[in-house]
Amino acid sequence: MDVNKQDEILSPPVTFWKEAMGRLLKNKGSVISLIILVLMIMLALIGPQISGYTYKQQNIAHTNLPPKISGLEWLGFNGKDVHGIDQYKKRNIKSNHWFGTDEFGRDLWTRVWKGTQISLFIALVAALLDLFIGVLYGGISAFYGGKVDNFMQRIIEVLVGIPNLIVIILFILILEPGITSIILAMIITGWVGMARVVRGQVLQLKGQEFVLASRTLGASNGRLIGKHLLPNVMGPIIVTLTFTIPTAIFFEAFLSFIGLGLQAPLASLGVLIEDGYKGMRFFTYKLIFPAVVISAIMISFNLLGDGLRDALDPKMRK
Amino acid sequence: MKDHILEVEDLHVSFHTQNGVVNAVRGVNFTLNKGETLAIVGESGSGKSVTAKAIMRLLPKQNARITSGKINYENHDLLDMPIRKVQQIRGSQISMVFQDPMTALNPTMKIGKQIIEGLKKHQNLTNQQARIKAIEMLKLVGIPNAEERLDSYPHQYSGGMRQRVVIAMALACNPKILIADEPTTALDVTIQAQILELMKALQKKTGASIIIITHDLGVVANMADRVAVMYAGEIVEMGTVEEIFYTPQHPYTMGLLQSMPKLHEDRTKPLIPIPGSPPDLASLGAGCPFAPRCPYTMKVCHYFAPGTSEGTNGHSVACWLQDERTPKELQPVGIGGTY
Amino acid sequence: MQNLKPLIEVENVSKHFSIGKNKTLHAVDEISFTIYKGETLGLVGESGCGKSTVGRTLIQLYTPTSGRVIFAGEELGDRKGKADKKFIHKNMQMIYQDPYSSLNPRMTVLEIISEGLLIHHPNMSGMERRTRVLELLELVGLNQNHANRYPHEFSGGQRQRVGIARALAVDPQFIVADEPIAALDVSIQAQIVNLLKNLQEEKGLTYLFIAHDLSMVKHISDRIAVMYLGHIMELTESEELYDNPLHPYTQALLSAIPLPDPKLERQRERIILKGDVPNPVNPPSGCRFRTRCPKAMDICSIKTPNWVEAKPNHFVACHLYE
Amino acid sequence: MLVTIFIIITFTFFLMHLLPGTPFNNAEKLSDKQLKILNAKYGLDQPVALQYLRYLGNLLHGDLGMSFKYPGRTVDDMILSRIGPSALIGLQAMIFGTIVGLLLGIIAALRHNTILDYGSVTLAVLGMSIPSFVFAALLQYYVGVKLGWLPPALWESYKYTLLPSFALSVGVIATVSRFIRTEMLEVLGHDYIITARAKGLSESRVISKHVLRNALIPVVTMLGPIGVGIMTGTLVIEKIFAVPGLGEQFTLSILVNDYSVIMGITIFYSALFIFVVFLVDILYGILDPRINFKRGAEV
Amino acid sequence: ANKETGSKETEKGNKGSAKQVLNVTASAEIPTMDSTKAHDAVAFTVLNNTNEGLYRQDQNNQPILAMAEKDDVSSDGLVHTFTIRDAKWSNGDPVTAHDFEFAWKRVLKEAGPYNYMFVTAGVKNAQAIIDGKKSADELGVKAMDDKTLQVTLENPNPLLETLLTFGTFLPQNQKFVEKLGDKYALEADNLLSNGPFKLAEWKHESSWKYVKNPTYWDAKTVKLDEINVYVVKDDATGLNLYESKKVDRVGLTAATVDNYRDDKEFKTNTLAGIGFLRFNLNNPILKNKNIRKAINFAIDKKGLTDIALNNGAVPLYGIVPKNYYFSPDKKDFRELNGDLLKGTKEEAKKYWQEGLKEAGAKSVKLSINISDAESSKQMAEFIQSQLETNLPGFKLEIKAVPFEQRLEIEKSIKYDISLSTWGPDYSDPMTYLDMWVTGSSSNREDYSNPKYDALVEKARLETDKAKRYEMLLQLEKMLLEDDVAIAPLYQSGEAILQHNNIKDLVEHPSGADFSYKWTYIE
Ligand SMILES: Nc1ncnc2c1ncn2[C@@H]1O[C@H](COP(=O)(O)OP(=O)(O)OP(=O)(O)O)[C@@H](O)[C@H]1O
Ligand SMILES: Nc1ncnc2c1ncn2[C@@H]1O[C@H](COP(=O)(O)OP(=O)(O)OP(=O)(O)O)[C@@H](O)[C@H]1O
Ligand SMILES: [Mg+2]
Ligand SMILES: [Mg+2]
Repeated sequence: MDVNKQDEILSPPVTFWKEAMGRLLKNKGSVISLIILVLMIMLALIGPQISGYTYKQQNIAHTNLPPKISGLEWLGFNGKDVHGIDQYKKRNIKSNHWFGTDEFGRDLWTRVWKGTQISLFIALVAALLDLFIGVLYGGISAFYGGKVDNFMQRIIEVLVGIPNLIVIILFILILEPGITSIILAMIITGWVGMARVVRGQVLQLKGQEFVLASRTLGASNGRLIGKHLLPNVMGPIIVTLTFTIPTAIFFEAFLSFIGLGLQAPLASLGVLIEDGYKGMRFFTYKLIFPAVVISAIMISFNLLGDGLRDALDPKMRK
Repeated sequence: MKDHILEVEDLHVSFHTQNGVVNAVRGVNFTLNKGETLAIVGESGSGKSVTAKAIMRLLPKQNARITSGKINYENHDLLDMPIRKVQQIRGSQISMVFQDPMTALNPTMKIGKQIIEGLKKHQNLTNQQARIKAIEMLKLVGIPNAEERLDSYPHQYSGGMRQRVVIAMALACNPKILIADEPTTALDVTIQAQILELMKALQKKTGASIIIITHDLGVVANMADRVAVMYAGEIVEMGTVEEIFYTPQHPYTMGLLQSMPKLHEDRTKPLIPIPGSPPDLASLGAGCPFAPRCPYTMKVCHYFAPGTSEGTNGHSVACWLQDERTPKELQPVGIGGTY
Repeated sequence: MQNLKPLIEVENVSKHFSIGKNKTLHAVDEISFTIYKGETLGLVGESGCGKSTVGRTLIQLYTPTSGRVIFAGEELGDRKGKADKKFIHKNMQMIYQDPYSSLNPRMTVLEIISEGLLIHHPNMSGMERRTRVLELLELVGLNQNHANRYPHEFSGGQRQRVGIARALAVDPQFIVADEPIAALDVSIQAQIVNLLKNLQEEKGLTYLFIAHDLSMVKHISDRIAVMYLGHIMELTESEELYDNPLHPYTQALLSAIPLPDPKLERQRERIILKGDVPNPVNPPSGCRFRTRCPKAMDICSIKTPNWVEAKPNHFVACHLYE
Repeated sequence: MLVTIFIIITFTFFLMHLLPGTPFNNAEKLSDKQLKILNAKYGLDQPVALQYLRYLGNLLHGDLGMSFKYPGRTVDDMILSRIGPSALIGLQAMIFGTIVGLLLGIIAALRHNTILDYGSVTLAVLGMSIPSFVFAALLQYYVGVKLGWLPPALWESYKYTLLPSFALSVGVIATVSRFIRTEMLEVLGHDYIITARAKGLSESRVISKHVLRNALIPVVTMLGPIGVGIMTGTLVIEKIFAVPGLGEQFTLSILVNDYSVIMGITIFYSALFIFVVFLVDILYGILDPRINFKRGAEV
Repeated sequence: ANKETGSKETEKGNKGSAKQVLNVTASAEIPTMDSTKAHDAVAFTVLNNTNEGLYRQDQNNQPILAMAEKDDVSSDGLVHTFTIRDAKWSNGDPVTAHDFEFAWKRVLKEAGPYNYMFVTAGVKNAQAIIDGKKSADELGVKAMDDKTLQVTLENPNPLLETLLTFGTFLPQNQKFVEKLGDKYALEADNLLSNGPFKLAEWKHESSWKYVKNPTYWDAKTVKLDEINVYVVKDDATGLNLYESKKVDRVGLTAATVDNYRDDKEFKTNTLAGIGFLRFNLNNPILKNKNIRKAINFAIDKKGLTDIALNNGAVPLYGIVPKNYYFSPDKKDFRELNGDLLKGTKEEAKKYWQEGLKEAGAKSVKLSINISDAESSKQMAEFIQSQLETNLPGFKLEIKAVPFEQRLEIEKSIKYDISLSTWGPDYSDPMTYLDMWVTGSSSNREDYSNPKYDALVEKARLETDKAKRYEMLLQLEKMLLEDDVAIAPLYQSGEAILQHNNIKDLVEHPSGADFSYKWTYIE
C-alpha cells in the first residue's frame, strides 16, 4: 500500500526563514518600516553627498537660513522665517538649502543625513557588540549549566543591579568623549539584556526533544551549538537586536543632552536635536528635521521588531 | 418521538486565516434528545470543537464567521439571540467543559470564587449562599475537604481535581445540556475512569443531556447513547452506539474501528490503519473529502460530495456506497458483525 | 523467552533529581529488569511515574544515580571514553513523543536523518549518505521528494516517521520508543505501530516501548512492565498480564481502560481508584501504591514489597504475593 | 543583595578615582599649595586603597561623607533634601503614566486591529522615540507659556510639580501601554477566558475580573524598567523645569568631580534600584499565586 | 571669579505698582554662605548684598568706605588703621574690629580657597602662613579695641582698598559662628548679616529670598523690600519664565538673541571678562612665534563675536578689556594701548608659511581644549573652520570636556591650544597681567619672560599711579606684541531682556556680580 501517494508536495521546499519572511511581508507595518529604514539608510549614505556641501563647511553669509526647496514652497519649504520674511530674498541668496542652515551657515540637509549616518553607525556597532558578547555569554552560561551557569548568573545579577545610566556616564567621563567611548559605554551594560535572552532561549531549547535526539546520536557540543541551538535562537536574537538599535540611538541623544555627546563638528541625530531644541521657538526647522528622522527610525525599528517577533514565533499568531 | 432539546441545522463555520478561508464546519445537522448522551468522534481538526463552540456562541469574534445554519435550543435560535440572552443561557442552561483542565481555570483566582461567580450570575444568591452551594458542588464531584479547598488556587490542584472543578462549575446551575469537549484526553486512564464515572452519575441525578466530544472510541462506547462521526467538518455517519460499533456503514467509521487495538484480542493480528492523513480544510476540492484515503473510492467520489442517506431510526450516512445507484458488490465486506 | 539472550540488564537503577533547596525528586527508584534480544518490552504507567526517565537512563542520556545498566554484556558508564559513548550511541537510539519538538525546524529532513551518519560514519561520501537517507525514507514509508523538505511541511504522522528514520540511520540494536504515538490521531497511530512492528521483524530490533495507553502497549509488546511512582510494580508477558493481573494497581489500570465495544463496556465491573498519584518528592513509605490501593494492609506502609517471581516469568512487587 | 551593593560601591569608588581631576585641582584660581592643603584636609593625598577602606568604614556607620564642593554639607543631607522633589515628580509621573498607559493599552487590545489599536500603538512608539527633553520643552512652551495653564518652571507649590511630571510620564505611558496591550492579547487567547465566558459572565466582567487581573500582574515586572526610565528622565527634566532634584544634583556633581556626592548618589540609586527589584519580586510573588516550579539539576 | 559658571542674574520688576520687589534668577545654588570658604560668583554676590566689609564697591566699581569709617595709613604705607563705624549685626550685636580679625584669621586657619587674596593684598605673614611656616595667628591683623582694626602689610599696596571689597575680607560674628560650629552658614537661620539685605529664606537648589535689613547702618539708601532669586540652569527655561512674566530680565543665548534685537527691553552690555586662546609653548609647532601670530590673525574675531557668541561680546585686541580700566587721567586703558595683534588673513598666511618653514613642518594637526559649554562649542567650531580655511594644512581637532576638566587639563598643560576665559578678581588691569609671570598658577602655558616678571614686580611696588600705569601698558605690549603669548579673542558681553523700570541695578566687573543696594523699581 503506497501510503503517501497523495501527500506528494510539488511546491519547492520552504525553509523556516522563507516562511518567516513570508509572514513578515504580510504584515503591513513591517513592510512599511522596512521601506522607511532602507530609505533612511540610503539617504544617510548618499544624502551628505548630493547637496554639494560638507557637513562642517561654514558660510557666514548663509547663517540661519530657513529651509527652501523650489517647487515645494507650499509645504513650508519657502525660505521664510518665523516673521514671514523670505531670508533668501532678503540676503539675496541664490542657492537653496533644503533643510535650511544652522548658525554657522552649515547646510542642515547634509548635517541631518550625516548625523543619521553616525547615529545609525553607533547604534549598529553597539548592538552588534552587544550581540556578540551577549550570545557568547548567555550561550555558554545556559549550555554548560550547573555551576558555570550559577556563577555567570551571579555576575549578571550584579551588573543588572547597577543602574546602567550611572555606569555609562562615568565611563564616558573616563574615556575621552567620542564615538568609541559612547559605543563602549553603551555596551558595558548593554550586553546583559542580550545574554539573558539567549540564555533563556538556550535553556528552553536544551530540553527540546530534537536536541536530545542529537545527543543520543552522539553529536559533539560544537555540533549541538552550531547546528541546533544557534539557528534556533537566531529569531529571538534578531528581535532583540531590532529593539536594541533604537534604544542605542535614543541613548546617544540623551548623552548629547547632558553634554556627553560627540565632538563638534561631528553631528549625530542626538546632537542635532539638542542644538535644534535650544532655538526651537525661532528656528523650528532645526529641530523638526532631525526629530522626524529619529522618530521615523525608532518607529520603524520598533514596528519591524514587533513584526519580526510575530513572524519568527508562530505561536504569537492567534 | 423523543423530545429534542437542541437542533443543529446546516451549520457552516469558517475562519479567516492567513492561509485563506478555512471551512471548519460544513453543514452539520444533528439533534440532541432530552437526557441522552451524544458522542461526537472524529480526528483532530474535524470540527468537533468548533461545532461545540458555535453552540455556545464562543467562537472568536475576530476571524470566525457562522456563515449559515440554525441552532435551536428549546425552539429558539441561539444564533439569532442578542448576546445578553445568550449569556443568561450560557452556564445555566447549557454548560461546557473543556479539554485541558490545566489551562481552563484562571490561575490567579481562587477556585471557590470561580465557581461562585457563575452561581451568583445565574441564581441570584448571596455570597454566603453561593459559597455553601459551591462547597456542595465540590463535594458532589468528590473533592475532599471542600470547605478548605475552596480557597485554593488552581495550581494547588492536580489535573484530575481541576477537571472535577471544571465539571462542578459547569453543573453548578443544573444545566439542561452539558457539552464536554474531550474532558478526559489530558488525563491518565485511572483518572479518566473517575471522571467518566462521575459524569454518568451526575447525569443520572440531574437528567441533563450530554454532548461528549472525544476521539477515543473506548470513551464513546462507555458513555454514549448515540454517536456522530465527523470528518473534515461534516458528520459522515450518525446513529446509536450499537449501530456505529456493530454496523458501521461509512468507510471512515470502519477504518477508525479497525485501526484500534482491542485489549482482548490476539496481538498477532495486525492493525489496519487508515492510510494517509486528514485533508487540509483550507483547500478542499469538490467531492467526498475522505475519498483520497478511502479503500472503496469510486470515480464519483472525487467529483461530487455524497448526500446523506437516512437509514432506519436515525442511522444516517453520507457516502456514495449507500446510494441506490451503487452496485451492491462494491460494498465493503465486513460490514456488520465483525465488531 | 528464557532461551533468548538478554540484551539489556538493568540492576537496581535509581535516578534522582535535585530540585533546589535540598529537595530530591525520586523519579526512578531501585528498579531491575532485563530486556531480551529481539523482544519488545512495554512500559506503562501514569504520567510522571518515571517512564521517560527509565528510557533516558537506559541510553545514558541521564547518568543513573545508582545501579548498573549492562548492554550486551558490557556495563555502560564505567568507561567514560569517547569510544564508549560512540558504542552507546551507535547501538541505542530513541524515538520521541512530540513530533513537533523532536525535529529541528531549521534542518531539512535529509540533514536530520543524515546527522547520525555524519557522526558515526564520517568517511561516508555525501552521495552515499544521500542514498542511504533515501533508502531510509523509503523504509519508513516516505518518499524521495521529502528529503529536501523542512519539518513544518509535514503532518504529525509523517514527522514521526522522520524521527524513526533518524533513529534507524545508525543501525541500532535497541530503540527506546518514548510514547511515539501518544500525540497522534487514532487513525495514524496504527500506521506507526505497524511500521515499528515491521521494522522490528525486518531488522531484529529490540524495543522498549513506553506508553500510557495499555491497549496499544499490549498490542505491540511481548512483555509489559507496569510502573507506578518510580517503581516497577509488575512485569510479565502481555497475554499473561491481561489475563492474570496480579498487582492491584495493574488490575485497576486494566479495568479503567474503556473498550471500544458498547456491550462489553456496559457489563464491565470497574475498579475506580481513589485520588491521584502522590508527589514523587516525598513518596509514600513502604509500597508506593498503598495510598490508593483498595487492598492496602498495615504492612504496606512499613515495608517496601520485594520484587518476586510470583509465577514463572511473572514478577510482581506486592505484599499480597510474598 | 548586600553583595551586589558592595560590589557596586567598590566598582564606583575606583571608577570614580579614574576620573580625570580631583575635586579641587580644577578650581580656577587655586594655587598648588592651596591644593595640597585642601587635598590633605579631605584625605585625598592618601593611597586610594586607604581612602577606600576609610570610606567603607564610614559607610558602615551610615556616613556618606562631606561634599567637597559645598563646604560643610554632608552628603546624607544633600541626598535627603533633594530626593523629595525627584520622588514626587517621579511618583506622579509613574502613577499618571501607568493609568493613562493602561487605558491606552487596554483600549488597543480590546479593539485589536482597529484604528484605535493602531492609533494607540503609534502614540506609544512616538512617546518612546521622541527624546523627553523635546517633550519637556514643548510642554513648557505651549502649556506653560502660551496657554499659561501651569507654571512653566520653578519649584514653588504643588502645581509646579505638574508639568515636569507630565513630561516625565510620556515614556511611562508609552512603555506601559505597549506592554499591557501585548499582555492583554496574550491573556485573551487563553482557555480560561473561554471558560469564563462559558459560565455566562458578561463581557465586562470577563474583561475586568479575568483578563485585566491576569494581564496586570506582569505589569509589576515593568516597575523596575519604568523606574530606571524615570531616573534617566529626571536628569533631563529637572534641569529644564528647574526642579531641585537628585538627578540634577548627580549630573552636576559628576561635572565638578564631587566624589563623595557622586558616590553617595550612586550608592543611593543602586540601593534603591536593587530594593525596587527585590520589592517587585516579592510583590509579584504575592500577586501571582502560582509557584514557579524549577526543573532541577541531575544528581 | 570665573564668569563661565558664574551667575547670570535676571531681575523682575513688578509692573506699574512699583512695589519694591525684584525677582531674579541665578544659574547655580549658593555653594556656601561662609565668607571664609566662598569661592564662586554666586556666593560672593549673595555675600556682597547681605554683608559688608571695610570697603564696598560703589556704582562705578570704585572702593568706598563701608564698615570702616576711617582708614588711616602710616607714612610708610605699611600700617592701616581702620575705625569701625557704629553698625549692627542682624541679631543686634555690634560689628566690632574683633569680628574682622576673627574672620580673616579663620580664612587662613580653614585654608579657605581664596586665602591667596591675603597674599595679593600683601597682608603681613600671609604667604608664610600659607606655606605652613607660620601659624594663622601671626597674620598681620589686630583688633586694638572694638572700634579699631590694625592691618599691617608686607609692603605698601596701591590696590588695598580695591581688594578689601572682596568677599574674603568680610567680618564674621565670632560668638555666633562658634556657637553654630558645623552648622554655620548652611541655612538662612544660621546666618548673620551686616549688609543691606538679609537672607530670609534659602531653599537649597531652588530659590532664596533677600529682605531689607533694617539694622543696616545705611538702611535709608536701600529701597528694595524683597529680592527673590530662583535657580534656573536651562537657558530656554529662563526665556520661558521671562515670557510668562515670571521674570522680566533674562540672558539670551546665540540661538535666541536675534529674535529679540528689536525688542524694547533688549539690551547688550559689555563685561569685564575676556576670552582668549592659550598656546602650549612646549609644543614644537606652537613654540614658533610666527605660527602663533598666524593663528591670531587668521581668526575673524568680529565673526566670532557676531556669529558664535552673538551676545554683546566684542572683539578684543589686547588683554585688558575696554570701558573698565582708566588711567589716572581718566583715559581708557584700551584706548591708550590701541589694538594689538590685529592683522589680515593675508598676513596670517604669510606668517603661517614662514612659521611652518621654521618649524620644518608641512601640515599641522593640533587639538583645541574647550569646555563643553554651548558657547565654547560654538566658538570652537567657528575657530576650527577659520583656521582650517585660512591656514592651509592646518587641522584642528576639538576636544570638549566639562568645564572643570578643561581647567584641569590647562593646569597640567596637557593641551595644544586651549580656549580660555578670565574674569578679574579686582578692579585693576593688574588682574589680567600678573598671571603671566613665570610659575604663576594661572599661567598654564609655561610662558616665561624674565623681563616681564621683573616689570610686574616693579609695578606692584610702584606707588606713583601714573608711572605704574605706564608699566601696565608696557606689560600688555610685551605679552602680546613681543611674545604673542596668547591669542585674545573677545571681551565678553551679555544680551539681556530687562524691564525698563528697574533702575540702578549695579553690575560689577569683578568680585560680586551685582549690588542691589541702590536698586529701585520705578
Ligand atoms: N480560531 C481559529 N482560527 C482559525 N482556524 C481555526 C480556529 N479554530 C479552529 N480552527 C480550524 O478549524 C478546524 C476545526 O477545528 P476544531 O478545533 O473544531 O477541531 P477538533 O475536531 O476539535 O480537533 P481536536 O481533536 O484537535 O480538538 C481546524 O482545521 C482548525 O485549524
Ligand atoms: N530533568 C528533570 N529535573 C527534575 N525533575 C525531572 C526531570 N525530568 C523528569 N523529572 C521528574 O521526574 C518524574 C518522572 O518524570 P518522567 O518524565 O520520567 O515521567 P513519565 O512517566 O515519562 O511521564 P509522562 O507520561 O508525563 O511523560 C516527574 O515527576 C518529573 O517531573
Ligand atoms: Mg477540539
Ligand atoms: Mg515521558
